[in-house]
Amino acid sequence: MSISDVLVPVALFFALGMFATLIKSDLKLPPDMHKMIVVYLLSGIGLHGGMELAHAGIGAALPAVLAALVLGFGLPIVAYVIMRMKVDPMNSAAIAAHYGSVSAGTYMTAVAFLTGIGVTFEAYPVVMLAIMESPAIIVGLILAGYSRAVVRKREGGSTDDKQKGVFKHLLIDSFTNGSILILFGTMFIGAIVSEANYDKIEPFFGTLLMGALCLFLLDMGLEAGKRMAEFKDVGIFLVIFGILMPLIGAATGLVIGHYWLQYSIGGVTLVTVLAASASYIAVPPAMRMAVPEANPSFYLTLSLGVTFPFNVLVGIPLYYWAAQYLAGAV
Amino acid sequence: MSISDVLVPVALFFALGMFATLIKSDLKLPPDMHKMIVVYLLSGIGLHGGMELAHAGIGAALPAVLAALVLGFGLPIVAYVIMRMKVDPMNSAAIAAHYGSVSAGTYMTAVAFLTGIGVTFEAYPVVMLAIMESPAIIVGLILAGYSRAVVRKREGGSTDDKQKGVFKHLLIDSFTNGSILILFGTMFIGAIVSEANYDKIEPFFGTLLMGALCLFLLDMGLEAGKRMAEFKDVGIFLVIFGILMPLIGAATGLVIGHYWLQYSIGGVTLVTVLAASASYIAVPPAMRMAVPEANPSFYLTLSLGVTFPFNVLVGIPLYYWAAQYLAGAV
Amino acid sequence: MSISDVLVPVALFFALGMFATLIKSDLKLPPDMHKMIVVYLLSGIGLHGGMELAHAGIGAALPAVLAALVLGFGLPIVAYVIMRMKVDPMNSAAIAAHYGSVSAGTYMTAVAFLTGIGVTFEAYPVVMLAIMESPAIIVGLILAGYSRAVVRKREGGSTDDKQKGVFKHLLIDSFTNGSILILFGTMFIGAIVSEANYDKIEPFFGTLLMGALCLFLLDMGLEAGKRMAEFKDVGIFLVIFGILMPLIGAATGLVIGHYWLQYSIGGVTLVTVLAASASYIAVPPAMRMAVPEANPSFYLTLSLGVTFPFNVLVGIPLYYWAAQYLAGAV
Amino acid sequence: MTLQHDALVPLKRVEIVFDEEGMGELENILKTIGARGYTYIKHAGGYGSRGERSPDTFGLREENVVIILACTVAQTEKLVTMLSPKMEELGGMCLISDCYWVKGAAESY
Amino acid sequence: MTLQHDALVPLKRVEIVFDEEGMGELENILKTIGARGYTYIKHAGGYGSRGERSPDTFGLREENVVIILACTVAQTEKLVTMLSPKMEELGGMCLISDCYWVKGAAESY
Amino acid sequence: MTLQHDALVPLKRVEIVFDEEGMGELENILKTIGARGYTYIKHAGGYGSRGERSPDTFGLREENVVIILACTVAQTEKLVTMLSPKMEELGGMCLISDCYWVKGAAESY
Ligand SMILES: Nc1ncnc2c1ncn2[C@@H]1O[C@H](COP(=O)(O)O)[C@@H](O)[C@H]1O
Ligand SMILES: Nc1ncnc2c1ncn2[C@@H]1O[C@H](COP(=O)(O)O)[C@@H](O)[C@H]1O
Ligand SMILES: Nc1ncnc2c1ncn2[C@@H]1O[C@H](COP(=O)(O)O)[C@@H](O)[C@H]1O
Ligand code: NA
Ligand code: NA
Ligand code: NA
Repeated sequence: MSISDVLVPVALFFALGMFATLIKSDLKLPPDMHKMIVVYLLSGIGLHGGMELAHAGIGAALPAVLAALVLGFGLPIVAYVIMRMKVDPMNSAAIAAHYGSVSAGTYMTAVAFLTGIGVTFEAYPVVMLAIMESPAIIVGLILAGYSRAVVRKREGGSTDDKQKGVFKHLLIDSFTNGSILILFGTMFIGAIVSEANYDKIEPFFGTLLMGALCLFLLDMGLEAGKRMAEFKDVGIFLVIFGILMPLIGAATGLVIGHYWLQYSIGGVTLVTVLAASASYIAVPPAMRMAVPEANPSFYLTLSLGVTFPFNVLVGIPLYYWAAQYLAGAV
Repeated sequence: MSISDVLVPVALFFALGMFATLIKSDLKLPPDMHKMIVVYLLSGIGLHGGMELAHAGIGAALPAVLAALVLGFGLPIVAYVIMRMKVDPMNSAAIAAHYGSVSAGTYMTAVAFLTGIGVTFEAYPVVMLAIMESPAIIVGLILAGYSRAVVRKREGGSTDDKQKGVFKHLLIDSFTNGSILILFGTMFIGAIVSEANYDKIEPFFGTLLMGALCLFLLDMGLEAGKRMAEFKDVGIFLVIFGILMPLIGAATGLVIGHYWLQYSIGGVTLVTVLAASASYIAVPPAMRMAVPEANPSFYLTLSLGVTFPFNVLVGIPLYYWAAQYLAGAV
Repeated sequence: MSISDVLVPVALFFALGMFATLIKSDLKLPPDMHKMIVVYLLSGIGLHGGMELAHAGIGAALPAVLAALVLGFGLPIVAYVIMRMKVDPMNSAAIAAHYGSVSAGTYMTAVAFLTGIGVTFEAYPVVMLAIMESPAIIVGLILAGYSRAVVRKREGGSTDDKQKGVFKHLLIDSFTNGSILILFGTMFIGAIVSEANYDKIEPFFGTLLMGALCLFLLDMGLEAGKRMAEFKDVGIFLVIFGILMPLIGAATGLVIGHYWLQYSIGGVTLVTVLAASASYIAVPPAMRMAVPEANPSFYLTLSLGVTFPFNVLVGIPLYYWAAQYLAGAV
Repeated sequence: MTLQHDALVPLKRVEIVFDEEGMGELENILKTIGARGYTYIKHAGGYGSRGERSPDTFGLREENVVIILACTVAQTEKLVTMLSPKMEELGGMCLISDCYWVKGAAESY
Repeated sequence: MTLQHDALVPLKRVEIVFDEEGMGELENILKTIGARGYTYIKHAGGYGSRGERSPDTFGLREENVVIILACTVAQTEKLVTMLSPKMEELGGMCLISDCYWVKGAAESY
Repeated sequence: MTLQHDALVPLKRVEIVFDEEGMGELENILKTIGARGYTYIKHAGGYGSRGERSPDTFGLREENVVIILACTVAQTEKLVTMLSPKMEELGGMCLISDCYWVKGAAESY
């Protein structure tokens, strides 16, 4: 694996976006372009994952589902405990929820990386990707409710009916959420259409995906760059957390992928990436609504400005190397 | 033709969109995305149709043009007569106009269906698609003018100069309308460029079309689902009409396609789809302006919420079966 | 080269757009669509150019860089001198700046033209494209400053500190400008990624480019058509200038491309197109800020409504013919 | 006001800024008080007791909607009564000022 | 008004809501009455005598534009006279209120 | 005003139209004068001393932003003092009128 192999175009486009904000360029992509590419990318991953799942047998996906739930419920609790060493309860709860969830952009960059160097992987991690959005939101809600009760007891306040409404609302939301729906829906479509029909749409959803991913990461680079400008506001502890936490997640993911799920090197890399990545799509608005006391600048800067760039530029090759190491291949 | 063949991805994407509104998902595609895909799809159909026409000889398209005019002028009158059994004149006129016109989305879904099961078709139906938008608007205007005169006479009012201005304005509009212009313009371009040049743009306008159509139908599913929520407002008569009228149109289309135009099974299916489909692009704003007395909720719900889903999910396979039957193939 | 070869689809799409405004069609493409296609096209040109440069050796690009600077600094001065025969100093300065710069849309249409008729070309003109945006803005600033000083001296005013701030601001802008950044950034990416990785994104950025260019030119045709409606406001002298100046630029470009750079026929054609084209992306907003005294309607109408259509419909084939002539091929 | 009064109807101008998500509830209130006309502008941003709200923030969905309506004093009173508790819950802002409705258009107030 | 009056110019604030399609005609009227400045916001929605008008309705093109201008009483009078019949034909709304123009910017009223 | 005054707080309504590029500077001014709330609408167009400014003009980036804020007389005075020179430099417009703030929402003025 030479250096030029690591220089996957998608990572370079991401770096270009960060560079643009660094030199204060006026480069700006239309917000709708971002939304459109997201719909397209999620559909592409879903369709492809669904087709592969149909081949592999959906029953065999059960361990992946269990692993996704373990990671999705477990990681936020770990994150919360670490956070609480320095940070107030509400911000801790909001930030923790992000780390149980996943980043489809990071996942796809990892897929691009693996495909670029010719490594194959199982169909199951994409199921985990679809599943892991929801549990993290639920744990976030529980942690916030718990923190709020503690705070309130200390202050001698009463229980809050309004919060229960929000809880229910967000619980439903976490299952009807647009991106989850597209992922599951297109997985289903990919699983049931005939091969001939699949081939008709493959050029659009498959062949083009890597190229479109480049423009997506250019945009993500611009957003990450903007958030990096806020490093001094979030403080050194949080920035360190934003690099430490993906490493903790990655270690957990490696263990689960290699020992429990027993996937190939490619598959273990993807499970690791899922565990290491933090959400920046579904979780932030959910936390904004559920934990209005928390500062959105904190969790957005951590997720977008620290963890995402770290995973895209450093984490993915590192996790791949670790997966190789576990498999005895390096 | 197995069940999995019928499960064309485009129809499934449409169903996914409807499902999303059903479960009240927050899934929302940018409005500009819809506009962009429409421009792209119309260009793609136009270019391909134009190229095929140039091969087939444009002179041979004359019967198709005549048939398009017969359908475009005839069907709204049939629709108006049925409507008037229960509905006031102005709403009848506005709704009727929609059924003389066509839905490019339905047409393309039918093309996707036929291509998916390997059925070929003539180049002429695309000419009919381009032509049928205008006559329906004209008939709609005439019916509305007629109804208005009747109402006014009854009330003893005078003729209305303002209405004449609107009439002229919409008449011009129906020929300079953006979608008609793109269809005709790209048909022209497809007909005159060299094959080598056509091949340069084919990957974009041809190979990708089916995939892009999926996202288009996902969006249409969301809109159709929203309109379905208004079923109770439009009433049972109108909902039944929204399924009956495409069947009447289809019967007419079958007869014209098979006996008059003598097309292949694929070609007859497309003519049938044109006759059975209702406009939701050019006609609604035209009727909004020409017949302000009519309730837009009625015609939009009928066209988008009843007839479009019916055609996409039930009609197309049904019309194909009928075309086969007429040709003695089943 | 038959007539059907000249009828490149991109030029026809441009003509279709102009025709649409001519007949007052309501055809309108979403503004974001334009921005998205521009980002995509610039990335596509950049990546491809970068990859070719890496093959050809970046050192050999030096003469192209020099030639770009000569054209970028020289042409606006020529344009200014001609302008001043009839036009006031500030409008002259603003207009002149546009003609030192380049139009990526014209450049790509020329690439489409050459590819369509099977003519190859060097990798260097794309470097010139990336470079020529900045010098013209700088010269425009200098000419405006000079004109302003002259005007002020005549009126007995004092030097203006505010203008210096604008100058510095725009100088920085001209290097951090979004489109220049994308061009240079993707050239860099194209130059360093491995071939295997490049092949993953080629279908998106390469194979589709000609088709996407069609939609881009459809949009440009609409904008050009709108500007043409203002011919009577800008006056006959300016309209003539808008055709004369590209011819002067083209002559310079031919000489530089053929005698100095000694490129192939395709390469000379592209250098000629660069010299003949006028900016409508980076320069107009820069001049709006730097020379608020000038009338934007003048320079936009000239650049978009006269020079762009002239180059796309007449200039490119003409310059190609001239390049052939110089090479002794006709 | 030195304008001819016979072409003008004195009314209240109410200007509300609300979460875009609460727009549905607000429209219900407007229907309840019998408002026969209102205008809204979406994708607005702002700053208030809950901090910044920008339609452009990546990752959050925080948009305001500005609603303007001309209505009678009686309607305004009902509106204020119904809106106050809603604003306590959902945040937002409501301003009232005097205005004149120019006759000509259909009387949708 | 306890603000220092020497920095302020009393004017009329006119607020018009119109069909986006009628914007061209409206701009002509504004030019005729000699308005030297106005501001507009497109893609507005609303409700009025012609029912709902939403920029987001799929299949229809129903957008309002909100126009705000500060002008003198004389200009306002001319505007009212010219606008009333137009509104009778095309619908819409026009409100007038008092305002003060803050000196500083070029006097574009 | 025949509305019950105990639900209303008299304030000034300030309406500013500015270059979208100058929005950052304006927000700084608003923070300096201690404004605790404001609302803005981007992508506005207009006409003024510098001619037309349209968010839709191809090739130029000319957008206005409309800022609305309710604030106290004291804040308004400070704002006028700070804004006047800025407007002299960058253009734009600022109108002031009277309004009432409806109690209920958090007091972000
Ligand atoms: N004093 C004010 N003037 C203008 N707009 C305000 C004011 N206070 C609040 N707002 C608007 O109301 C929205 C919600 O306010 P809040 O609920 O206090 O955060 C803000 O985002 C602003 O758009
Ligand atoms: N009372 C009102 N207050 C605010 N806006 C109104 C009012 N009446 C009408 N409008 C606006 O004017 C537009 C056209 O009104 P109309 O022509 O009556 O349907 C509506 O869509 C609203 O945006
Ligand atoms: N009298 C006015 N009424 C409303 N808006 C105005 C007025 N004058 C100027 N404006 C707005 O302020 C912007 C800048 O004005 P100016 O700096 O004079 O070109 C214009 O584009 C308009 O949007
Ligand atoms: Na994670
Ligand atoms: Na039909
Ligand atoms: Na040039």
